[in-house]
Amino acid sequence: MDYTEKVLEYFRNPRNMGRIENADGIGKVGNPVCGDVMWIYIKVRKNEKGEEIIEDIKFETFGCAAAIATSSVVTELAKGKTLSEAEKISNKDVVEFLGGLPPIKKHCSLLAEEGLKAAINDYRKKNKK
Amino acid sequence: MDYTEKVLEYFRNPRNMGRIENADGIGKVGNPVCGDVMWIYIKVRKNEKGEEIIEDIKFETFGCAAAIATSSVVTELAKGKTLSEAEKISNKDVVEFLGGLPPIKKHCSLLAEEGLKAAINDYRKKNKK
Amino acid sequence: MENKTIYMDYNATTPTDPRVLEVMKDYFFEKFGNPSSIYEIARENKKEIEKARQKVAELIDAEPEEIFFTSGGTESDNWAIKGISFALKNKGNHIITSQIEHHAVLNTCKFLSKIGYEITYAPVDKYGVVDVDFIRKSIKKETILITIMHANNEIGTIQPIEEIAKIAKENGIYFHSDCVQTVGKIPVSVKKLGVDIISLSAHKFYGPKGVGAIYIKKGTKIETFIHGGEQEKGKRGGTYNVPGIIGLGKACEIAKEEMEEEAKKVKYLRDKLEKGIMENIPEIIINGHPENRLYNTLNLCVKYVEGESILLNLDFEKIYASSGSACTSGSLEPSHVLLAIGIPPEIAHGSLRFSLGKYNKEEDVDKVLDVLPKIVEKLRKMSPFWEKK
Amino acid sequence: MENKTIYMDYNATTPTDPRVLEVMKDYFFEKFGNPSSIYEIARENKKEIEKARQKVAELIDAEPEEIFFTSGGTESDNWAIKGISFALKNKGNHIITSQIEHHAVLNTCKFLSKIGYEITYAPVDKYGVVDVDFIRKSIKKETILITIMHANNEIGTIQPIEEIAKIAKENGIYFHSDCVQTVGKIPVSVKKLGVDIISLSAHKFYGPKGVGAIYIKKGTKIETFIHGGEQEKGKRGGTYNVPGIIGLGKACEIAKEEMEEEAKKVKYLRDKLEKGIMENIPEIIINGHPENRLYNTLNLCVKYVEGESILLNLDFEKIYASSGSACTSGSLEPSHVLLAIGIPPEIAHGSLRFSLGKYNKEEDVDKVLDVLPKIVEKLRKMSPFWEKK
Ligand SMILES: Cc1ncc(COP(=O)(O)O)c(C=O)c1O
Ligand SMILES: Cc1ncc(COP(=O)(O)O)c(C=O)c1O
Ligand code: FES
Ligand code: FES
Repeated sequence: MDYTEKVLEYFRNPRNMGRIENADGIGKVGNPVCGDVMWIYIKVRKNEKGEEIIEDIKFETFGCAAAIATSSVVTELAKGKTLSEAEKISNKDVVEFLGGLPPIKKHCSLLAEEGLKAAINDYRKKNKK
Repeated sequence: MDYTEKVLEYFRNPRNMGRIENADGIGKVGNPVCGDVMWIYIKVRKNEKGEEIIEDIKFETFGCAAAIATSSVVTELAKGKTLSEAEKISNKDVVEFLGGLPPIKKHCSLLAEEGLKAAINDYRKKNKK
Repeated sequence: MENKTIYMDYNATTPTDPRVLEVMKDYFFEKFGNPSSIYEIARENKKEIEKARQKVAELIDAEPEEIFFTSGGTESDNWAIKGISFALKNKGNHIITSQIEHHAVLNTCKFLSKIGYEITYAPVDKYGVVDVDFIRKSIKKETILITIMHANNEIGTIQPIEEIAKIAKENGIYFHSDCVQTVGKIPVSVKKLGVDIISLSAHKFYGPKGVGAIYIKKGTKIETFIHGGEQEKGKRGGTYNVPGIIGLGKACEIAKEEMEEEAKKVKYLRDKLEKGIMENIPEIIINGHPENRLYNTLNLCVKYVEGESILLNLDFEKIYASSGSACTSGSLEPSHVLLAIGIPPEIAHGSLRFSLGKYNKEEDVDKVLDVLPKIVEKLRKMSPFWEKK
Repeated sequence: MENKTIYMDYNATTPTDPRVLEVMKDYFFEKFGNPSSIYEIARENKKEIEKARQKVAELIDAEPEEIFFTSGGTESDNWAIKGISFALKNKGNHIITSQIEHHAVLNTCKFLSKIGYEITYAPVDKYGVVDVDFIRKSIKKETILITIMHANNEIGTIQPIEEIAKIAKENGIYFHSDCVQTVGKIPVSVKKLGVDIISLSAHKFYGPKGVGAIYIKKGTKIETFIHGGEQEKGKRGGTYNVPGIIGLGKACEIAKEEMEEEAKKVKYLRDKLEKGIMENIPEIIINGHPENRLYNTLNLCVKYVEGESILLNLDFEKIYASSGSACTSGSLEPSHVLLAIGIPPEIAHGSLRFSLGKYNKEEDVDKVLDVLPKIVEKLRKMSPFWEKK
């Protein structure tokens, strides 16, 4: 496995690791049988323009180094963004940020993208007007 | 190829190498196509008891080191012997004398036995009473 | 080995014993030569090769004529299985093996199944011991080969080879055993085991990589695998790997002399490591047979975390272990061996193998016992499954 | 090499260049490790292996992804031929090769013919050049592979590979070339040659024994030969022979840089030897193509004497040559190559091969020119055919 320095750094010191009690949205993706599970928690508030922004975001991940690093990166990228901006974050953005992933590990970054989207969807479902 | 010291010594310094002009018997065995040809020349005289003995014997050989060494040994063993004694010299005697031959080279010693016998036969045929 | 690193992956490969390298060195340049030639340096090389063959034979209680040199365990396994299959194709097309074999055996069987052979995979119990009764019942008239490994590379479980070999013999079926993990580690006698063919590999017991051997009992009908020149009585082509073969011989000699003592030392360290981990980390599963297990192997599952993450964290501390077999660490599948012994996939993903060897010291174990609990704790904190259970 | 010995059997094997051994040395102990593992020393090993792959690729004008490491030329030949045969068995069962291939190719074909494949052996002319027209005419719809060596190991004749490769391509047939005798000696570009697969072996150009490579053009359908773990993208199992592979890489690097100059020097020595022998010994036949021949190879027949006897006498003078291919010197058959170029068996028995290399000096040639005539004279005196003719 050839991880970039950045992947190793994010794996070693993941940002936004943990849980948000009373989260506004939780995205649970992956499957323990496959060895990859990621839970993304978000806290949402409205800004002065009335847009919904991700005020806080945390993750819990069971998975390989790539899964942990991409979890961390996706939360960093999403933090402070509006929901519609955050929804545009793709796994490609995450991989680019990390300076690449081994081919066999590309799917881990997909998990991160999906986790974030799932959390936003969960929030939207709960807050449907 | 693992030749004994004795084989190498006889190959290096073969005894009785060459031709006898006006030989009493010549044995020609082997086949150039197979890479082995041995010619044995003998000179026969009667001893005081009236027995026919091999007074002189020489060989010419086209073949491997084992063929040359066994040629030399068989001539040494036969020299001075009566024909009936000489006929009893077997390839086993030759191999023993040399301290063994590699398995793949056993047939070279057979050639020596056959060459000597062929020379004696040739002599007998020519001197048939 | 680099200073300060702690290597605990001896089942993957071992460093070449400096005494082995020492005897190999001269054969690269000063004494190089092709042993198949007839001139003097070649003859000397040939003699050294025969001495090495003798040493291999002595280590496994065989005759030198029954030993053929190969490029390693994988080639030996391929040769054994394909060689018998091709030689006996008019007799039958059925092979019995187990679910926990090395990929060298499993993928060879898979290939054969593509070209018309039928393979039966015997299951194992929770300790990884193959179901001997299942093997007995699977035998049919088309069965031409049973192949069961001596000890498993991942969990270390040692199989009842003698018993299976007996069944094979009673039914007139050839028996091959992949002994790559046992030769050089524990006493292996082909006569006592009753096997027809075994595979072994030098780099698993302090010999060089790229060289191994196969034992083929006299009279065994087997097709050549690597066709070529007259080397090895025409049974295995290819210019002799002179330094490698001489190195394998030396490794066998050293193993024969020192195996017993090393075993005691290594077992002590492994046991200490096992005990320490069990006492300091909750929710650990130890895999493999409690007693019939390689004395150097400790395979465990750390629940709620993934193996690679543990390995990488160990790596940061210069501790080198593995998550199972080295050959599959390129893949993402959980270990087929752990699944076969009934570990659920989500737990199998958290597997870790420490395999110790003669250069390990007690401090190494202490260091692992110091850092591993912290690593596990950190990763478990990150895991969605941990606190919630 | 021992002092005072004169080694002229470089086509059989070469000494490992000390610079090659130098880079290998550290990987036995200090930097040992299994490149398939994930930890740091393993990753470093992996990097070195990829560098070596790059060097092999550069030497033969290929892409690194097209290079797979093997245990040598024989394994590569087996893989190429069996791999294509098994992969395309539903397409056809006909293979075209030549009468003068190495036994690694010929015996592989023989094996395949036993299991249902049909082999056509193309003849060669008196120089050992294969009959291209015969190949063209032998093609039928079942033909799946053409395999022709680049240069012959015994007589050195270089084959018109580009031309044959074109024919293969036009007919949608895979083309393999055994380049064991050319890679590292003369420039080999797989692109220019137009081949799909080639075999090469490290020990033929100052690399270590027991390691080689196969070039497989991207997209080629080929079955794995040594089934096992995930190494080499799952295409060749077996723990990486790290020192060996690194040594092969270094040998390629050196060859690329120094080949041209060595070639000039070696050709000068070979030509001097050839001329000297022709002038000083009557009734000699030079075998192989007058121009399209490896610059280091001199194969000749000494009429009326047998080859082994000459070799042994040379050996007494510490001159090491061969009577053809090293692999067959265990056998008593005259060379199949010499028979194929039309040499009568009784003359073929008197064959002698001098193959020179970079450690030969001009004195070596002078010494041979001094002793060989005497040896031949002595043996001819012993021969029943000599004076009588
Ligand atoms: C033309 C040719 N092909 C194949 C081989 C086999 O190579 P190796 O000895 O590396 O297996 C050789 C040399 O032995 C050779 O000369
Ligand atoms: C049980 C077992 N069989 C076969 C092999 C293959 O041996 P090698 O790597 O020498 O090809 C290994 C190790 O990789 C092994 O552990
Ligand atoms: S989480 Fe699946 S391998 Fe990375
Ligand atoms: S004469 Fe036939 S090999 Fe000795």
